[in-house]
Amino acid sequence: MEALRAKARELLESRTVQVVVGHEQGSVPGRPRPVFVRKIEDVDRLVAGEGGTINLAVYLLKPEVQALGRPALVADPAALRTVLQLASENQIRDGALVALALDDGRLTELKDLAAIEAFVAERPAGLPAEDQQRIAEIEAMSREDRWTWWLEQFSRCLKCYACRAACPMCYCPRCVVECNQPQWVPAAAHPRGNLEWHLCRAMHLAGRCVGCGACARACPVGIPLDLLTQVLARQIEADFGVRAGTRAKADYVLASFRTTDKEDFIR
Amino acid sequence: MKYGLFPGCSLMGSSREYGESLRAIAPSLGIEFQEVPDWNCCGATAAHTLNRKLSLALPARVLALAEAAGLGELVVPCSACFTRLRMTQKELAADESLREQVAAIIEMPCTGSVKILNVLDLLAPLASNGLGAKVVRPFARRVACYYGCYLARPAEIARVDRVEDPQAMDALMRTIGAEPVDWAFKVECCGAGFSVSRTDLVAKLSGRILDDAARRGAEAVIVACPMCHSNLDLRRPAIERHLGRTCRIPVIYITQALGLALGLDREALGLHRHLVPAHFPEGPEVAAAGPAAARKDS
Amino acid sequence: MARIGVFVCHCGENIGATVDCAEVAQACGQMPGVVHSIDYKYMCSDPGQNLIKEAIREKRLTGVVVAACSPRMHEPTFRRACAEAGLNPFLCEMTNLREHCSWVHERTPATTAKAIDLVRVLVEKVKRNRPLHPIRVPVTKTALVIGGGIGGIQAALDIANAGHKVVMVEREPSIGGHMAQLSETFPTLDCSQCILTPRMVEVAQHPNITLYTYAELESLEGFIGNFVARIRKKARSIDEKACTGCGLCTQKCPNRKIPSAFNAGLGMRPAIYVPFPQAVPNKPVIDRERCTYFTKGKCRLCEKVCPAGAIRYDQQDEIISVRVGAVVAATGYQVKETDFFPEYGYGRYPDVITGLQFERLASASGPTLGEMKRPSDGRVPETVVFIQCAGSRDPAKGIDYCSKICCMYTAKHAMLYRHKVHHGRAYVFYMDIRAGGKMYEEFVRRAIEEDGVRYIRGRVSRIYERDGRLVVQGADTLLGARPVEIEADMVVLATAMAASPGAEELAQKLKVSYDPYYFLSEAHPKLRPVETATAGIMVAGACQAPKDIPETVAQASGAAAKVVGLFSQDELSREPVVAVVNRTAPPVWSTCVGCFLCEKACPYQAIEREEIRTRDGKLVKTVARVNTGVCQGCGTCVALCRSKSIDLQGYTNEQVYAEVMALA
Amino acid sequence: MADARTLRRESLARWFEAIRAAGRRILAPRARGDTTAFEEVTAPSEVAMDCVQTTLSPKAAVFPRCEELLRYERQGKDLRVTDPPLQPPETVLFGVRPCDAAAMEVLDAVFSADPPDRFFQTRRARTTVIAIACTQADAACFCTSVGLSPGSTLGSDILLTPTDGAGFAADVLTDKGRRIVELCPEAFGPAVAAQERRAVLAQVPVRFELKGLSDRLAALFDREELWVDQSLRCLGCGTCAFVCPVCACFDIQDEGTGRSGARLRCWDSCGFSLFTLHASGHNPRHLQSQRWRQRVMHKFSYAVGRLGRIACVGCGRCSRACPADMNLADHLQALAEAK
Amino acid sequence: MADGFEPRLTAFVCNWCTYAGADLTGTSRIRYAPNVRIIRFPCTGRIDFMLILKAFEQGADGVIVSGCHPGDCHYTAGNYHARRRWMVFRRLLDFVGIDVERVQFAWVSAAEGAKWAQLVNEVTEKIRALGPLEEFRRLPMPGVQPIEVM
Repeated sequence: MEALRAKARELLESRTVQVVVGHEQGSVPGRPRPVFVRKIEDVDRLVAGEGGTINLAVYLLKPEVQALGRPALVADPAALRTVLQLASENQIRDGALVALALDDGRLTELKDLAAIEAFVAERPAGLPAEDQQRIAEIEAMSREDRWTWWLEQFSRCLKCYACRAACPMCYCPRCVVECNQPQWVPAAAHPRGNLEWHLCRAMHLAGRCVGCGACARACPVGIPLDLLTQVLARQIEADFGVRAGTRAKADYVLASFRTTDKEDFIR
Repeated sequence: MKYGLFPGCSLMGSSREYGESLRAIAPSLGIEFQEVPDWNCCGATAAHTLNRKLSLALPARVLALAEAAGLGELVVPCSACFTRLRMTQKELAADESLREQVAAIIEMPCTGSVKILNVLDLLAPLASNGLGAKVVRPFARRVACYYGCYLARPAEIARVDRVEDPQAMDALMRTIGAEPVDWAFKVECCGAGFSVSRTDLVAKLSGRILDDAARRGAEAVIVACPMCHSNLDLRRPAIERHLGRTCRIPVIYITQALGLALGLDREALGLHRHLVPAHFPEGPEVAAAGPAAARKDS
Repeated sequence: MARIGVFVCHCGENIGATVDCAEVAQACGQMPGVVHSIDYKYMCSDPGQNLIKEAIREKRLTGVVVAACSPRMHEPTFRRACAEAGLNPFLCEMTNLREHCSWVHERTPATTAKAIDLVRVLVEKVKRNRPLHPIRVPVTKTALVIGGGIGGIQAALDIANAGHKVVMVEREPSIGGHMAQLSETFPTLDCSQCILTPRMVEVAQHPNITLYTYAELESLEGFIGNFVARIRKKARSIDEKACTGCGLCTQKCPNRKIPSAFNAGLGMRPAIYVPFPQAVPNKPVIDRERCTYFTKGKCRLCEKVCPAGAIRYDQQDEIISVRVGAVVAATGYQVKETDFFPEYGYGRYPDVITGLQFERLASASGPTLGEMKRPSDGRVPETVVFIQCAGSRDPAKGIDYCSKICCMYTAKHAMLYRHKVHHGRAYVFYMDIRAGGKMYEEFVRRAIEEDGVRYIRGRVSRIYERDGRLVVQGADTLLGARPVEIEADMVVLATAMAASPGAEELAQKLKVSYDPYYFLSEAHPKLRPVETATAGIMVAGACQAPKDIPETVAQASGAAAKVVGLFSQDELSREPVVAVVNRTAPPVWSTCVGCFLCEKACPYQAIEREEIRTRDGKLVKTVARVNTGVCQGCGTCVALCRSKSIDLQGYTNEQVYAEVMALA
Repeated sequence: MADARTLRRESLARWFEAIRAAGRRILAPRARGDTTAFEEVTAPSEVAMDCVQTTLSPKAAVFPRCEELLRYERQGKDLRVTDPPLQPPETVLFGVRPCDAAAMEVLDAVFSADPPDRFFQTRRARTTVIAIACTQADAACFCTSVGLSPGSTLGSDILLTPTDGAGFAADVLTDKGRRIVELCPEAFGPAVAAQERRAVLAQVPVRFELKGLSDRLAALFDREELWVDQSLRCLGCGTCAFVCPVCACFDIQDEGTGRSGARLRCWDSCGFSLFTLHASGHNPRHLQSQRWRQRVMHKFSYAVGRLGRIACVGCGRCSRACPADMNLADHLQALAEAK
Repeated sequence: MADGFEPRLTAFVCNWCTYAGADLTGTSRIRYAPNVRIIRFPCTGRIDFMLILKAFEQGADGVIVSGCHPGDCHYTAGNYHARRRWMVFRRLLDFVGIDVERVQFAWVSAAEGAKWAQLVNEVTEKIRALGPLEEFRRLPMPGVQPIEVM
């Protein structure tokens, strides 16, 4: 913690950055919340991010936060992967931020995307074990059971779009759900509207989701949304050998192709 | 280095000297052979002209035995056997059901994982590491390296460096001080199987080969296949009748040439078994230095 | 409110037999928005089309649906009819009741119900059509011709004579290409130089043609009518204006042992050289890799002897940027060298030569001044063997195709040899003689019957050298595959014709597709042989596929005709079915979020980046913009865009959505 | 005076059966995973009695997240519009906390303003609120700061206050409440002294000074940096509005097939970035700070002027559900103390 | 399956290959099941995955998506993009429990009239065996079933 505060003070004093985006003690013990430290004296509010529900990289594209000036982002590996994926989608320029990688206590300052790329490359990639376990449980069900299980989950959705708000990759100013000519996704929270929203969300994150889990943590009614995107992420890596958030310059999986893509269902 | 060895019928019979010279030079080249236990005949030309399954089952059994004995790499000196084994491996790999049928016939699994080498595959790598240093008595002669057909064709089976103008044997001979001549009959047919039924054809074809080698000043023809040797050496009277003049150019195996260069004696190499006498009056013994400076640019 | 007219066609009996057209018309009449719905026997006939025109005028229709045959057949017809009646043609759609319904189903209520469904789909679509107008793209009336061979020359002259500017880029120091290397040409035995040189001079002197030799295309940007070509003019180390072409430097240059590319390696040339006497421009060039000054820093003799002081050792490459409206690729071919053939000695025997080298031997301006002397010892060859299909039609060599011209030039070579060496014997090993052109077969027959060339049908298995002569081993399949052995003094291989070196890089610069042999791909083998799939880029000559001079010239004129056609109007009008990125009011300006994932997906690189700035120049955001000149309207970007910011005119999201909803 | 009675815990089951026998459905807090919501129950055993506060509020019983306002059907060229059948079932909301009960009053005020909302009022009329006083509270609760208390009776038809033993002190407050009690009178016993009640109720500290807050907030309206600081971490989702028992904003949407469809009313939230997007493209509240300010001002300043009451009952759901931990009480405290 | 059940199929086809293939089926007078309704797109790359959900929503029991063979695309790469999109979307449908057999993908060139007829017949029989798409029928559709969600 001390190293983080010292580094934050140093960056702010040297005016390398104008704001340090990190975590501070929240109203509920053990659940820290985002904080935007701009003044030197506020540096001591910074705490470690364990237990936090939000992927801090989501704030990099918010106009209010960008208005604060060049940020230093206290980032766990998931946030770093997010920065790389955002960079590959032309949303972040190189040098637009300083990343303070906080991984099991050790602090590393990463000045540019290349450094972030190297740092991420060393970290173990792929799905955490318990996610794999949960996916396996669902896949073990019969098709009908999977349908009833998911429909029961989706029926609880309020269409509050907390999943969209918490996801750093959902940065479209006018999302497809707000497009009413034509009305691609029904606005109402009835089962059909919820199903089409969650299928559309999963497809829009195919090959882009870095697996930070913020969507599932933000859902007020606890729908396991991250499984939808993780299943696709796993499938895409198996079929196309591509994983989101690994390189600052990468081709979007659905916008590129190999003539040798193998499939077994087209007649 | 330990290799499996499949001698085949010719090394036990008409070309015993090929087997003897191979075993003779092995120790000094750091090679150890282990014969495939209970090996059987590879079927050669006879099998595949009569019955396809038979022509695959015989070599498959040899491969299966080699696998069972844990022989990762199998040396097959006779080029006919070499081609039959490689052809079988290729056909069984390509056809799942065929592999099962053959496995049923030989009552042994045959995954085809064994790496099959002919003598040149075995010796060629040595040319560039260490063979030169071991030469005791350089084979300072002009030689015509004769590959014949099976060592070069069919291309996808033989996988030789250059189909029309192979260089493997030439390089080996250069390493032991010989001077390979540039001639045009390296891969021409010697008459092969017609040795018995149409000896006249063998006389003509082999005659042409020996005649060109002699005209180019070669003092010996180097071969690496029992069939080539028997046609060029055994049928020499018929050849001379066809050419209408004597033709005394000796024909020896690459393994025998290497043996001489390594200082082994003629008997051990089986040189005394040839019909056309293969005498090479010993040149001055040289300390195991590098190959003798070639007399002139070949 | 939409005022749609539905016109159901009986198509004689083709539709009426299994679909109850009256009922369809009646049902469509009930659809909301449909104000006029009739059925008629032949909608595509004149009276049929008049029905539409009158309905448009009387009922002030805002949309027309013609339920008849396939739109691939009569969409243009009905759209033109609507246009004549004052209705924007893109407000007229067709339902395929014939091929997709009446012809493939029985006469049952289900078939008629399907017909009604299909019409409803298009009615819903046409309600949401918007009038579209062809896209106007300005055309720069200058053509770029790449390659100065006979193909490039013909194309350039045709375009220039049509009054348009042409920029020709030739990689070698002189134009003329491979034709300049030929001695005489079949089937008329015209001297190649005599028919080519005037054209070369005409190109050099033509006011409309700007010629850049010893220059290559660096890059090509833009789209049809609006290309920007950057040409790299390599340094000749000569000041072209000062040089008078006297040739003194080429005579004095001490470094003369450089194989001449023009003579296909048979003759030698100095370091400062003019490729051949009739070169256009007739100015020398210094070969910087071999010139002693450039390699060792000494000599500079040419500078001393040059009366005009035109030598410029410090001259640098120059990049010239030029705006062009169309490109003609005429980059020609190369012949495979003899080292490509292991069975013929891996190129070791000097007397085994290629057809092009034989041309140089036979040419008066060649290294032997036209006398038939063999390269090894200069003696006149008594026996010459010509081998056809050396590399062509040989999958083992990776060249499956037939090079088309070898049968003809080999017959010519044999004939020329017989004319020059009367007592000489000429043999030709062939598989099949392909002499399909005008006067071609007669030419080959003349070589056989009058000039006594012995044609042997069989392939040559091997050539080897014995006692100074070449033993050619082959077989004569017409005599029961009897082995044949000929002792020849010289062997000429009719080697395969391949794409010119650098063809792949050029295709990538032009963004034109090419085949596995690096020949440029034409738009359609039968119907669009001189165009490529990339709009505005034509092909002429051997760069597209092996062909002889008459075909090359014909194709060059064809390509020129296409270019002149393109330049005939000031503006290019293109189908308006293109993608468009939406624009909204400030401060949002567009729902596009600038992720540019669409940019990578576009096969035509039609999506560009547009920076939106406030009046004081501050960058607001960077959004996508579609170049309507290049976009071909495939719509891949539209389906990819997550925020639905890009849409395809003619197949907008609203339209396709409405079509699916209409099937409820 | 409401008649006070006692209700033994074990007779609850009989009471439930009587209510259901009378054709009324019972909605009570029910646990689903680690979230709780008001769902239909058949017996008291299914009720999550001990949860401090449900995740989703009982608002849905009277203001569903999605309901049909009208239906239309295509007949040839014209359109037939019909009213959907509006027969919501008689409902008993059991286990409602006093703050949620008070919220019903606020909703009444909102939906009965001119023009009265027929849909809401039909549902509200058929809903009986049986509240249970709070014996425990958590850090998010701040009902005492908005003039309510763990035992307040506002908005309830019956208030059950847990007493020491295994029963409740039941205050039947309205006729609706009396009708439900009369369905099973034997379940109830005579009243008991009032004082034990206060001892059982939860203690909820007052978090901020309510008096004068709405004027103070009006004064702070233009202090932009204040609102920006508070809302930097807000993500702009709709969770706080959708879990709030009082929020009543809705969006109207027409949906259907090519042949028929319906006009639907669905929940909406002032937190969404495009909530105030005009057709012209202008968006008066395009920054998150402006939207946060609107949420606070509406509930604590504008509502006072329009409805004469604070539009917040201090249930704390918004603070609990917020992914970014926007704790409303903390923020109001900060605003109250802002200079 | 319920006898007399006539499956309703929607087909999304590309204009240059499969639409022309269907034309060829017509000109060759090859009969096939009338259950399919063809919707024309310039290229398979233009077909949005949401349209398949919309088709099911509007009562389709099966959807056919067909376009040019890889390498034949008139726009060079539209079908390659489509292929990747369907590999991902099909995995998602399967994970959520929608029967992926109800969405059939195919490459039908302009010369394969017979293949188009055979494809439609086969898919019609397969969907007839699977029966109506119950999953989507039970999802209440405004104007068809009452909508009220607490």
